[in-house]
Amino acid sequence: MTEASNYTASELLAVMSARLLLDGQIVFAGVGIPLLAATLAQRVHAPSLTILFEGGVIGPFIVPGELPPSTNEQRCTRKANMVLPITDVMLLLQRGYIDIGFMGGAQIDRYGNLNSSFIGDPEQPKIRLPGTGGGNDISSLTNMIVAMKHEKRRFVPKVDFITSPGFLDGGTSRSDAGLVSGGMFRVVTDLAIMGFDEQSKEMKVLSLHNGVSSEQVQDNTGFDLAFDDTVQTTQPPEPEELAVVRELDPESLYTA
Amino acid sequence: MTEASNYTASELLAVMSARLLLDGQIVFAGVGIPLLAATLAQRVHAPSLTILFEGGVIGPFIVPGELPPSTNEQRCTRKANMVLPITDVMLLLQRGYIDIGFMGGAQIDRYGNLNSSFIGDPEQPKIRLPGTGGGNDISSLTNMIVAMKHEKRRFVPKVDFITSPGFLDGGTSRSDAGLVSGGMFRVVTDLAIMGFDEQSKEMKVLSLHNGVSSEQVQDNTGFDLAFDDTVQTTQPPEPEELAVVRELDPESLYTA
Amino acid sequence: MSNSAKVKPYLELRAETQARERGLKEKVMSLEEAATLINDGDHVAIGGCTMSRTPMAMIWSLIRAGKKDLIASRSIMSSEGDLLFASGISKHVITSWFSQGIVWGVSKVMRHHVEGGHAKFDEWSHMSMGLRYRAGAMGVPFLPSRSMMGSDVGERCREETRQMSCPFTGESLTLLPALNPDVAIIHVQRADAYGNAQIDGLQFMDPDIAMAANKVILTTERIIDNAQIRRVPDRTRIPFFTVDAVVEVPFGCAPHECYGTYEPFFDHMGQYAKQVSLDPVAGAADYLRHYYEEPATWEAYLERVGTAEILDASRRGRSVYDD
Amino acid sequence: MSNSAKVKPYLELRAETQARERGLKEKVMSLEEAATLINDGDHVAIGGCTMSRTPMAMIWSLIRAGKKDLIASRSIMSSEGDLLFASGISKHVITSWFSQGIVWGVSKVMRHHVEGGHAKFDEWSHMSMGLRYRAGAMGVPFLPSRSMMGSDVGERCREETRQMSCPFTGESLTLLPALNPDVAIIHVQRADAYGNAQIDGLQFMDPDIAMAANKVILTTERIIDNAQIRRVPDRTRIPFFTVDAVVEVPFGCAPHECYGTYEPFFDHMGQYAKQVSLDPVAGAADYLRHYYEEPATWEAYLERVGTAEILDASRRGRSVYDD
Repeated sequence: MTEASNYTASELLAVMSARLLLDGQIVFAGVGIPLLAATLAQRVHAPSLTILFEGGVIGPFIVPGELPPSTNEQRCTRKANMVLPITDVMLLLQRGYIDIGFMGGAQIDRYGNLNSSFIGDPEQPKIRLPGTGGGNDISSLTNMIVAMKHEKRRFVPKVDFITSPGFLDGGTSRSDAGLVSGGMFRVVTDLAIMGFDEQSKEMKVLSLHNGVSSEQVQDNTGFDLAFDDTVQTTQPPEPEELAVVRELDPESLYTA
Repeated sequence: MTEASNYTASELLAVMSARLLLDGQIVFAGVGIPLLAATLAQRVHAPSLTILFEGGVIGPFIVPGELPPSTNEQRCTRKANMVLPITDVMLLLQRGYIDIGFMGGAQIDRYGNLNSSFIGDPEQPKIRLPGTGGGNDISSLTNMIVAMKHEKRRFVPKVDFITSPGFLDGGTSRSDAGLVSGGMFRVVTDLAIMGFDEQSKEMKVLSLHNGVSSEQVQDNTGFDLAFDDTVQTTQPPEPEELAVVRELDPESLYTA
Repeated sequence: MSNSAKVKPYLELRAETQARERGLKEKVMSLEEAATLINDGDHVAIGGCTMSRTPMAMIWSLIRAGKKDLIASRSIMSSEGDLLFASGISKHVITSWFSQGIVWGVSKVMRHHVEGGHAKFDEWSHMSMGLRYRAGAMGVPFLPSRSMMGSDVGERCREETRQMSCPFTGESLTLLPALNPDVAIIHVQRADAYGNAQIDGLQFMDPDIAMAANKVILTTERIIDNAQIRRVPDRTRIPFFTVDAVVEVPFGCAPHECYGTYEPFFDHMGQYAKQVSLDPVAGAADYLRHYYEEPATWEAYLERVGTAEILDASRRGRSVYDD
Repeated sequence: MSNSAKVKPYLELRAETQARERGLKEKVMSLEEAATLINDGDHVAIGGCTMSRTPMAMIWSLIRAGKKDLIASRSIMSSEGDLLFASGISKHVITSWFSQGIVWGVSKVMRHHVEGGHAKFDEWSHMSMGLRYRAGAMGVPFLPSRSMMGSDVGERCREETRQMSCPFTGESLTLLPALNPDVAIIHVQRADAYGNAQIDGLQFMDPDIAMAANKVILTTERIIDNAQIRRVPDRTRIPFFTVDAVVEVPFGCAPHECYGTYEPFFDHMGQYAKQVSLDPVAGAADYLRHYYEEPATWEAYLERVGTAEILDASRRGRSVYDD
């Protein structure tokens, strides 16, 4: 927990992301913050929001305290409306049924490209990361929300490797490459909420969390950030929101 | 029934076709004679033969007296090993799991092409027939046995319309058209059993049923038939074989 | 109006899908209300195959509503195809096989309409129909196939297909264009109020059709509680967010069959075949009048079909669960 | 030896399939016998995903048998991937994600082998893995897709994929080459002696993998009578004729989970992660010695894993059926 607040950075991430989700949407969610946020949204303001998991699950019910260790185990299926093969749940993205893809990120750049494959030269990597999983598909085929910690080493001018495409080199380069729909919608961090410029597709700050300054955000970012003409200030987490997050993750597996 | 025998032409067809099926084979069967023949083969000499139906059925058990009206109703599924979507059962043909496709025929030509679409000019048809169903797929993707009545109007030099490809124009024309595997294997009629010349792909008589002459077969065929160098004579149906056919189809729905 | 021969551009397909209501909402309505979801000129894909799980009550409702210029597609058409032509609601079908059933011979109604040039019957191979719906379900413009080459079936569809030399193997392939129907009408054994459907036994092409279409109308033998669906989520075959209407219609396939519930009403089917064989025009008109126009409800329709037939079909239908 | 980067020519694929025994025959055998069906250099596709329905007993048996140069593919690799590398039976995996699980961070064993150049990790997107197996299952050389474009994931696989402008719509598509593994190893809840398998809950890519492969080894929690299969044929997910071996192995996924039967053995997994984090070479070698080399049977392996863990994982596993 930060000194000035009664919540952790991860709890803040979960709450702020949850508020971006709308009732009736279908959300393809990763485990961790995305799942917590989607479940929080269902409980607070979006009762008919539907969660999908990569392992092949449509509309499950998450049992508090029994969060799944990945999107591919039986805990993901509790009271689901449907389970189906992995390939078929991924194809729902391609068919266009999904509103939002929602994941965490290890490294992101100015154009919203994500790297979860290599740190350093991919041919002689300093670190071989686990890879794309469904990330490449989700970010190729729908609108994305990414929730991650705001650190300079994570917000880089250009990612070492584009695992999950954002807007590639900006402008029309994403659709030129064949990715005609979807794209990065929001990046939610413990400091701010970012969107992307409609033309240049560069990341820009839309709102700052309570008590966070523009300078603080820029200092934690490895490239020059644009700021929206009317940067808002987000409302801090409500007690009700924090209570739901803590009920879901009582051992703070994902929110420590 | 013919005067000289104690069985009908259709019963003869069923028995003669059944004998062509080998133990362990997987047979994609139509209803009617093909199904009767495949079930007969299972009971007599091919206990591990597997029947597949186009409606999406693997390895069913046919209840005597409850023959299915098409390959697509629940009667096809009795005690089946698996039921699956139509597209997926058809794809088994493409994947190469099937040994034999086995159907009836309305009109066939010298190269084993079948017509079940149009009689007369397809643009101004005298008769619009029901069409291909899976016939085009089955005959494109596996080895075929066709069981049909031997009549001049059915054995024509060139079919009005190729619904189910045999060897097209003979020679290498089938594989030239992209159909690199499968092809017509045997045509079984109430008079004879025909195969196809290895080079020219023309139909040729391999064996005559008991009491049938070469002339009789030629007279009932609308084109000049080739005869194998060593034309055999088939053994007439055994009482055991006829008994099974009659148990399966006690009302002679398909064997009258 | 739909152009069934044209593959829908991806951005258009997505825009239509994104515009749909996809939240977990109840959508139970009557046959009459469901019929209003279908527009004249729509491409309507029909679930089931031949005489099995045909959404006959929904077709009954569409004929009564006097729809016009529907393009109807199905894996295999049986007597419901006759009625589409005879009622005039469709003059264009896309299917792989069209006749009531092998035992009744070639459909005289189909022959009358097609041979007379009154209606169009586009013939595709059965696997090709399936792959076209599947391409539509997957959100790709085509699927490759090794069938429908060399034959005249392929030739007649040549304008709508493409031939390709495989860039990996050099092999010849047919590319089958995606079908994304405007509406799918599908009958199932059980569904909840949101549209989660369980289909017992033969699935035919229904899950793909539901996923490919831009609207889905489900008719169902029974509406069950969502909690029942959630107990066995691996038995759900159609997810709620593809579905726009759920209509409870017991015996909604009569006189066709519904797997595990009733077999075809063979006597009724035989009488129908006889009637239209004698005169495909007057016979079909008479049938439509007696069974489709005069009864005011599906229950009244079933009353005319008769209790004896219902009981007999039910007894046979349940036999699939005999051991 | 297999070349996983090459699409198998159709005639070769068919000839291999046609040469297989496909009749309804019993094929029950031991883990040791099943291991003899796999040749050095084979491409082995592994069923399940991450920590779920991993055919761990079969992998145990392959490591004990000292296989060489296997190419291993899977939707997502977890700790079984570590063991393939650490034991040396495979130096080449094809998958979309490779680490024990998010909660344990990046696999130190994978990092050691890949960063050190000792082994190869080909990365494809998750949907692409699925479509590659599905193409193999369908008997086509590729499937088209709208993913893996623009990104570096796509670029790295560019030699193995093809780009295409759709002949119907002009849209850009990626063509994903079919994967037809030499062998698939799959664990299921129930199968009969012929190889008809029922899979409860999450199917992952297993039905496609089974259909795509040239041999299938099934391990199963229980062997059931064929009559049980025939009572509910719509629950069969893998048909007998694709299957070459059926091995009954209770707890055959331990320490991973088997849907509805047991959850992951979390304590064991945590201890493993800790051990290999400290030293990915010695830690893994020690683990292999203790759990893979010394126990002579799978039962002896389970004994070392421990009763307390088995009971705990079972209790949690059955909870999926709580209402």
